Amino acid sequence: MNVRVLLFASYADAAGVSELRVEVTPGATVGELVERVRQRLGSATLPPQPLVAVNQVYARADLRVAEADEVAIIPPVAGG
Amino acid sequence: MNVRVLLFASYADAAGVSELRVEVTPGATVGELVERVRQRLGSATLPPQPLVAVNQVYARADLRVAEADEVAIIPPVAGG
Amino acid sequence: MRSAIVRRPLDAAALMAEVAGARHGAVILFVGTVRESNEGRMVTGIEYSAYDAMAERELAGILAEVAAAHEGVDMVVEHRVGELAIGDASVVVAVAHAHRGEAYAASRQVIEELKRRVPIWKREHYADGTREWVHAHSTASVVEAGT
Amino acid sequence: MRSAIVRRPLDAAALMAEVAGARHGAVILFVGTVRESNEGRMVTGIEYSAYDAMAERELAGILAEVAAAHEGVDMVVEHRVGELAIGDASVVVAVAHAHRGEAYAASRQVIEELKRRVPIWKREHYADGTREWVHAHSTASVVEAGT
Repeated sequence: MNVRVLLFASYADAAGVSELRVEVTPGATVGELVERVRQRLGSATLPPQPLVAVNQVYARADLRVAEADEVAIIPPVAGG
Repeated sequence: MNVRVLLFASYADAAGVSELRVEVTPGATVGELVERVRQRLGSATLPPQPLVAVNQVYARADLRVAEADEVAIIPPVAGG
Repeated sequence: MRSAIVRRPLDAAALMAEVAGARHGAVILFVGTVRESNEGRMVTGIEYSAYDAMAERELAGILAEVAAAHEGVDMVVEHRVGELAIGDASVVVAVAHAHRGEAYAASRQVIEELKRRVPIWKREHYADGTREWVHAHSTASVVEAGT
Repeated sequence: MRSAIVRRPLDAAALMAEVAGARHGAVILFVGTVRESNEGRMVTGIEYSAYDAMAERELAGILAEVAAAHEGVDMVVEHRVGELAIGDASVVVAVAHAHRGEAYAASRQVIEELKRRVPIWKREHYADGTREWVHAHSTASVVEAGT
């Protein structure tokens, strides 16, 4: 399945893109999806276990991703 | 000696005056001055040991008062 | 650093602007306002009075103490006296600091000390036409703050 | 109760007016502003960005949590994104409550939670022409807040 992934701030800068689509096997977890993104963009682009949100809610690495999900890889936040 | 005494808020209301002069012996303490004021105004006017300021600084009952001092009897404060 | 007892409406935004500055990252404004009810009674207004000279002296003392505890803090405090209506601001405390933790702590200390020891009184006016002096604080520990 | 990510200057006085009301005795305004220096470096400006939809969702969640903890509180939060200059307000938290203790606590909880978990980022611009993303917070404990 093909999943939409959003990148922000320092991660988007490092990757040179703010959005990409990644092919993963159906039933893949957040952790597996992140690993595919790191393979695509280079492992220096993202830490091994970045913060991830699925459909705008923070998600654990073992959550299973569906094709229609909006997955976002979230750099350390610095609001305020 | 003759000392100037200020009353405020509920104490001034109860006494019907906001300022009076009280005759006390030289070397009298704050506590003795308060007792003279209560005799003059009626003991229902003031509690036995009200808060007192001498020259705009909170004072203990054993502080000696001088004739030129500005003595104020301070009801429980309620600012804010 | 400035504090005053005033007889006019308070301008919270102006006090905030007074403390803000390029070296500060946090500004906290505390505004105390007249509530429509107190302890179950309908309030129609409040009359504040003060021992002005001593109140300003105590306020200045409080700001000096809080400034000593929080290096680099900027503060302005104004307390209004006279007849206030529901919703009117009775006190504004504006605090600015490089960091928010100190700003919150300083703001809270100023208002708590003000309520504990600054000689200001209020008389509430109730919907039934009566008036009563509000004795919010006991006098127990105030003298220690003096000499 | 209202929160938003906005792309225009913040109007702190307007947000304060939005929460004030006759049943409240205390209004607290927290304003975060851009400082001229950070960790010893001269800052000339800050560029804020956000994952807007999620940031607004997290802000709404924070307000709901804080409201549940402090009955009767009114709150409005706005966070600005885009290019900010020194002294500009990046975030305003306006809180009103009948009592000041709850108002201070709610104000502090909102800003601490905002800083901990709302997906907003900032890149500082320095006097020497360089720019750097500020990584103020570790990611350790945020996931527990989600599902």
